[in-house]
Amino acid sequence: MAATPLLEAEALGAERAGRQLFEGLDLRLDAGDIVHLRGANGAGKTTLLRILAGLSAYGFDGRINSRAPILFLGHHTAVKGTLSCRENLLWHPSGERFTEDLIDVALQRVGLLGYEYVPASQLSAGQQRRVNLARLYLSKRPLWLLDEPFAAIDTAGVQSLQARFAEHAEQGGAVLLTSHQALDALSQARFVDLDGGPGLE
Amino acid sequence: MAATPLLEAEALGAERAGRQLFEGLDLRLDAGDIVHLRGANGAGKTTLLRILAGLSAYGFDGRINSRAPILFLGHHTAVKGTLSCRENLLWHPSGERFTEDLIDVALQRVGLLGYEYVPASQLSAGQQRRVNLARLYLSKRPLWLLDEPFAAIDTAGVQSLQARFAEHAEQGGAVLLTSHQALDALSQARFVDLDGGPGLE
Amino acid sequence: MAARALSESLSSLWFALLRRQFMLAARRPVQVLNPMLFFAMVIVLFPLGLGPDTDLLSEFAPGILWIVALLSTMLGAEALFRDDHADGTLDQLLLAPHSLYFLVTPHLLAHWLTSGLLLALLSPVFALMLGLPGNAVLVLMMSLALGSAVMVVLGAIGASLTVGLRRGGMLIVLLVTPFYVPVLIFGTTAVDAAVTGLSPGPYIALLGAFFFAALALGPLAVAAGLRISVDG
Amino acid sequence: MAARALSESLSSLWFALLRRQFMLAARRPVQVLNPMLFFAMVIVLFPLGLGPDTDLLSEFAPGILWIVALLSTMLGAEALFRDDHADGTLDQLLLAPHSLYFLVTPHLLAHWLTSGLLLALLSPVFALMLGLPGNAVLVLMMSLALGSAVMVVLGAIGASLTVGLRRGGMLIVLLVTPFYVPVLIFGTTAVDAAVTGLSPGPYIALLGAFFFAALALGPLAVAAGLRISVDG
Amino acid sequence: MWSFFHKLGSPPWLFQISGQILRWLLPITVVALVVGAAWGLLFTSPDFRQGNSYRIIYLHVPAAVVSLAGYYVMAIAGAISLIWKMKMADIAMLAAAPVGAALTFLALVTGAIWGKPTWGAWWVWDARLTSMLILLFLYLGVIALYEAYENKAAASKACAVLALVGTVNIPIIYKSVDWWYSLHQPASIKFTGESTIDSSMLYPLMLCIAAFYALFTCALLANMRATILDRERKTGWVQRLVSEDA
Ligand code: HEM
Ligand SMILES: Nc1ncnc2c1ncn2[C@@H]1O[C@H](COP(=O)(O)OP(=O)(O)OP(=O)(O)O)[C@@H](O)[C@H]1O
Ligand SMILES: Nc1ncnc2c1ncn2[C@@H]1O[C@H](COP(=O)(O)OP(=O)(O)OP(=O)(O)O)[C@@H](O)[C@H]1O
Ligand SMILES: [Mg+2]
Ligand SMILES: [Mg+2]
Repeated sequence: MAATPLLEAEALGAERAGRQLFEGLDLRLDAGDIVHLRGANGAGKTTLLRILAGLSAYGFDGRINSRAPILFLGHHTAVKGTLSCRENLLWHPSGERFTEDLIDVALQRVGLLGYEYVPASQLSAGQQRRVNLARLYLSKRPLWLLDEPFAAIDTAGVQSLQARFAEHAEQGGAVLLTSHQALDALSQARFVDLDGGPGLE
Repeated sequence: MAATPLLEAEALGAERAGRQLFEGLDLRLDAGDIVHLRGANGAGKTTLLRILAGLSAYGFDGRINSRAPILFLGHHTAVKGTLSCRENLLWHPSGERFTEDLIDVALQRVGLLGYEYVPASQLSAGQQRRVNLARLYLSKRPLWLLDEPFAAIDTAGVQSLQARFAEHAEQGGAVLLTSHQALDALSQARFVDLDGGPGLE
Repeated sequence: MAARALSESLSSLWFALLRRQFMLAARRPVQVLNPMLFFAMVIVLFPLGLGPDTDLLSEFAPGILWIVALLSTMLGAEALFRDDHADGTLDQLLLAPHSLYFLVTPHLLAHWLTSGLLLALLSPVFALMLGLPGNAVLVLMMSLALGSAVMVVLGAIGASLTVGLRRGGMLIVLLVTPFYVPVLIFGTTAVDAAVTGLSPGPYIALLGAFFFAALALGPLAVAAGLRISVDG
Repeated sequence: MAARALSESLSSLWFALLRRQFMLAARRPVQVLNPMLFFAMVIVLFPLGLGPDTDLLSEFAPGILWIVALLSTMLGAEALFRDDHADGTLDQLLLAPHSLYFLVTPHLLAHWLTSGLLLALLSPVFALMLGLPGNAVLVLMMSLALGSAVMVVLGAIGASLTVGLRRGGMLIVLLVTPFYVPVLIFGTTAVDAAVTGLSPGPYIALLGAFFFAALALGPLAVAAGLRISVDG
Repeated sequence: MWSFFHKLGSPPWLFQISGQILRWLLPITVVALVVGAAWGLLFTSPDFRQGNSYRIIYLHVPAAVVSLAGYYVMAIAGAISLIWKMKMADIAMLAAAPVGAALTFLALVTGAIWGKPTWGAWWVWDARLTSMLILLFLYLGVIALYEAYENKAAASKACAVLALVGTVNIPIIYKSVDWWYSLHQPASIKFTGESTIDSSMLYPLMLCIAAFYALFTCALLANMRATILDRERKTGWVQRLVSEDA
């Protein structure tokens, strides 16, 4: 299984606004990997993730070779305020289709039980992100690229998300995520550090 | 000094979408107070903060009596992508005026030295929030209401922000903030817990 | 067998996306009513601006109706992908393992049905208010139905290219208007012909040709435009 | 002394906000050009739609010019507070320890200068394209300058009431158009009068009266509207 | 005086008093409508010019007249709710909007129907017609604005602001439209709005107009009562009311 990596990137480099964010970066994600991409604000984590997801076709050099469908959750949750939580997942633009029962289970797992029919615009900041995170309990895609999945999520939420990552890795998936919080519950996580970007004095 | 509170709220209650978020909530902020407003996603923290700031005139019952100018930082940073970091603070809509030197010092304090002239749209998620946080090093307003000030901020940033809160409290200010992270460096912080809102299972 | 299953799941996906677009429209009733409102409003402005003389108005009716229809579809198109870009929906669309061509068609179809076609169906009311002869009304509806579809596609192309530069705004007007011109000309000529008793057939046929051309090639351009815009 | 200092700081704040608005406009030249482009395009469309009969066109030039100007200001107004609401700028404005009336005027002024006034200054070009007699051009510019200011204020009221709405669409079109009617009527009449050699004085005077009324009362309504909109 | 104002502000009192008013006003309205309509349609001689088509006047004119008055009811209620922050006032305002809109629409439709035989056109750009159309837009604007808001407290405030701006503008709009029309003097049709109506038609017309005013009032009160119940559903007196009914 782990023979062929899900994602392989060689000699990645990206420059933004005249600044070299990273250079000659090699990255390999095998089934079962959990990689925590760390770095100060402005280090280039989002940039890297978008490049790996193939969303920045013109903005990098190096070779990327991804052999599995990608689940990408970015800073922007593609959640529509006028659609209910359920509808948001039922007709998700990523092209994955789920049955209503599966969706309701997932919503319950992310603590939105009873909000199935509430328009997302009426949810709190964290709840809106949870609608998006429900896809982690639905998607069949093995390769997860998650940009700040814990943003605006409460402590209980962070714990059960980490549990979910572990589960996914066991089932032969791979997770590459950025977070400014430590993955206290994921001892098996590998680290990749981007040390560009200035921090607070 | 602490004789008259900066903010006094009695019997606050708010209902949203037919759900009672909180009720009969009393709150008092004196000079030197640091209050950490906690609660699960959807508990009502943002709602409460906006009510206290006077931004939700029709959405609550109870009495609020704030005796000091308020500095409010919400989920949305009023940062304009087309303006440079410096310009964003130079002509800030909140009506506070600062000299360019002061602004540059503040930008340096939040680690944006060298970004003074960069359009905010070219900054990373965390850097954009830092532009907004620079106001914490500029504003003369004693009463701070901060909604998730640590969102998207790296660990180093979280530390120096907490230091700043302590400093502000010592100088006779008061801070009411929400965060899902623990204020590990602020032992003096008081807690207010909102226990509505469902968490993850 | 597998192929059959695939194609089934594909079509179900396609309809799911269409359904989504409809819902989004339905949840913003005002948004759907926009073109109509705009139409009605502007139709009122013309007599106020040009004077209430019925004969003159009815003479200008075809041109006025078509220009206003053009404006309202054009302005509707400007917002076509704005939200989808801001909230990351486009990112997700691009990551779907299907051709973008296939995924954007529901967008366009839903938009046309809820704007252009609806507008064509309501046009008789405004036509009568401007005193357009009854015998031309049917031609007006047909020409608007076909023409608006072409204009929606054109607008979508412009939108897909400008959505990336934040606040591309009405820059679209500049990008796309030249292409609107032939549609406008043949549309008005068709109605004028009907008014003067000539056969509008050829013009309608031409609009039909545009229609199919736009349908076949438009989504390709839109898909390309979106790819470029997302890489911001 | 303290009072003097205060008033000085106030005026400096006011100019700072005005400066801000100008910068925002300058950084998005497209946004500033939009109304002009729109104007130009639509003016081009009219001969295409109504037929090239120059006499008729020049006879209706005042009405056409005014209607298009009205549309472009209205569409500009729609975006007046959209970003400011989305990114929390309005929250900050409301928290400023100054009257909102005082704080919104820079918004309005900047918007008018970069849209309405600019449009008035450019109108002669389009006027000549439509064959408007030269002796009426000056009156056109004056009437547009005054009228557009009134329409900007009215549009701002509509925008302030609708900016918070997720289900709002372009509701503003419905809200604002009726209020534009008098401006349109007197504006076109002024130009018509000039064309036919009558004195446009009284109409310009009326527009002037509207202008000052709007300036005095408008911002009050805008401020009220914004307070409501922020409270989602 | 103030006590009366105060009472007006109290939902239970208003609910109860409006109930009493409706109890006798509703029957009167129905009777007046029936009599007026019958009188006008059956017992008056056909118009020498328009034959029987003119009889629609007994629908058209009252609708037109009352719909205009309706806007002012709405606007003034809005002003009161803004200035004196009176809850019941904005309930009245919101109740008036749909009723007024419906009447306006009726006036337009009946007018158009009348226009076909009279002018040979469904629609002409006459001052009255144009301003009527604009009035419809004003009504629709208020309704759409209210519907678009999720927070209904904010919604009614917004509508009040809009209605208030409307009061300032409506006279200007009407004057300007009248003036615009008189200025252009179209060659085609003259709207004989001021032509003298034979008294045999006039009295039934008057009765119909009065009946329509009463109808407007009834609809307004009924609407308000519904809104009051909905807004106060959590309060004690409503609970009691419901339990009594059950
Ligand atoms: C402010 C709104 C309106 C008012 C107060 C109003 C009032 C009246 C009155 C008093 C008459 C009787 C005049 C007569 O027969 O001598 C009348 C006639 C008529 N109205 Fe209206 N009306 C209004 C709007 C409309 C509208 C919107 C339409 C058409 C859509 C319309 C169409 C007509 C027609 C066709 C007649 C018959 C004209 C004739 O007798 O030659 N009216 N209206
Ligand atoms: N579109 C762009 N144009 C110019 N510069 C850009 C652009 N996008 C990003 N940058 C630059 O690249 C750097 C890295 O951005 P990126 O969003 O990848 O940082 P990040 O590691 O995700 O930071 P954060 O932890 O705050 O999310 C930023 O400092 C920014 O200045
Ligand atoms: N405009 C609104 N309309 C309807 N319901 C709302 C609205 N705003 C908030 N709510 C409800 O109020 C609840 C609290 O929202 P709020 O944003 O205050 O939560 P929060 O404590 O800030 O959560 P988070 O930690 O995710 O920011 C949410 O569950 C939401 O359902
Ligand atoms: Mg990032
Ligand atoms: Mg919150």
